[in-house]
Amino acid sequence: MPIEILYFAGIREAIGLSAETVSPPADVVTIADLVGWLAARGGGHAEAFADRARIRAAIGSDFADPGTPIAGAREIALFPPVTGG
Amino acid sequence: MPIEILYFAGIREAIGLSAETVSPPADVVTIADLVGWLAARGGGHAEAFADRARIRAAIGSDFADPGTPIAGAREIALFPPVTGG
Amino acid sequence: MIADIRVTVDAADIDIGAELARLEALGGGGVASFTGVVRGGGGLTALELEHHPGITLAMMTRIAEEAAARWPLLGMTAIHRYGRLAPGDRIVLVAAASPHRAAALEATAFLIDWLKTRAPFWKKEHFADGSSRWVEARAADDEAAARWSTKA
Amino acid sequence: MIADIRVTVDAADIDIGAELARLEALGGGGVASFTGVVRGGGGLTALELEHHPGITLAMMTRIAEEAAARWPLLGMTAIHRYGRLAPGDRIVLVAAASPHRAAALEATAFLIDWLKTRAPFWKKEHFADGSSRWVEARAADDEAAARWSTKA
Repeated sequence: MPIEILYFAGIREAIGLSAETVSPPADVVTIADLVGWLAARGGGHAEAFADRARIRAAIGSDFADPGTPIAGAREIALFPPVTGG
Repeated sequence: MPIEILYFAGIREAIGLSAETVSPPADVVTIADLVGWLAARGGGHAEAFADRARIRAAIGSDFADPGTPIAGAREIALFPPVTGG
Repeated sequence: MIADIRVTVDAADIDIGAELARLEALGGGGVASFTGVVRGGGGLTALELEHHPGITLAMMTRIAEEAAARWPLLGMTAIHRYGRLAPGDRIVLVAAASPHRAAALEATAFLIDWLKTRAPFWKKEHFADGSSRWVEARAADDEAAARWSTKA
Repeated sequence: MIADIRVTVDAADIDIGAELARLEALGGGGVASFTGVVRGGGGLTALELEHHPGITLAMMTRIAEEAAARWPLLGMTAIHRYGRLAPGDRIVLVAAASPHRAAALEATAFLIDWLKTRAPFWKKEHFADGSSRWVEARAADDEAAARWSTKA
């Protein structure tokens, strides 16, 4: 099933998109797998995800850890650490 | 020298005046003397000052104790304990 | 830091938006405020506030200056109303501007606590049955008053 | 006490007077508030705020409900702006209505502390020389983020 990926802040700028729809292969099981798969595209994606320690994620409206399975997710957000308002 | 006396709250209501000008005799030396001299007039004044423990005073813009001398005062306020805003 | 202090005792209503905008314009990071409203209930129809213009304003100013000495404030506002107020009416506004949000909030708490318990006001409650009564000083306030009355 | 909670993330300016009047009308004794303003200095010309509509609003609502569970509040308002703001512009309003002034002030402090340090926003600073940079998460925020990222 296709997944809508949302990008924020510096990650959005590096990739040049605020959202895209992707259909990852079956061996992309977790958030960490998804980030690795996206980074492998090279270019802006590789740059955006170069420092994995600074990637945060959410599935729908809930924050998600790198190990969280993405099965069934319709919308996944990837972003740098939040800085407060 | 005549002194302007200001009355507030329940004391003002008992006396029926918000201010009056008085010229106390020379043996009225302190705030306590002044209150006693005013109370001796009877009527509303006696009623207003019946409970001396509940009388507070100020000379000009400064709170004053019962023992404070009134010499030189131009304006003295007499009122019940303040209740906050 | 020299705080811009505005202290007023007025019969008119308080324009909260305008008062806070004045403090926002001082360039600090934030403005804290507390607005007090006359509470109804118990058949209360009006609250009448009396003050001693000289003493009340002088003491409010002194306490605001004390707050400005204790916290790094850019400005402080304390406005208290007097006269006859109805339930729901604004009665008091305290506000403080500071680069530090904790300072603004703490200075506001400090000033409203003093105003609500020890400021020189007298309050009379009017009720629906036509009766009225002066609010008695609470024990804590009597003690506060006792402190100055035993200094002699 | 069921608190009337209003949480908004909006590009428009905040009408402080109208927002506080809504809380005053709930019948409590008082309304505390904190208004944050964009600070200038260092050549800053604009602050750009980005948020995740779903997450930001959901988390702000959750924290406001937590405040309402901890303090006896009649109402609470949290409004945060996003988009491009200039120094001096309002950026956030937190306000709480309560019969108890300490509760209103403490709930306001609680919510603004969370909003300023841990709320899901990203900030970009624009400078007079044409440069810009994303504000880095502070150590405390990294630790806060680490807490949720190591729960797995």
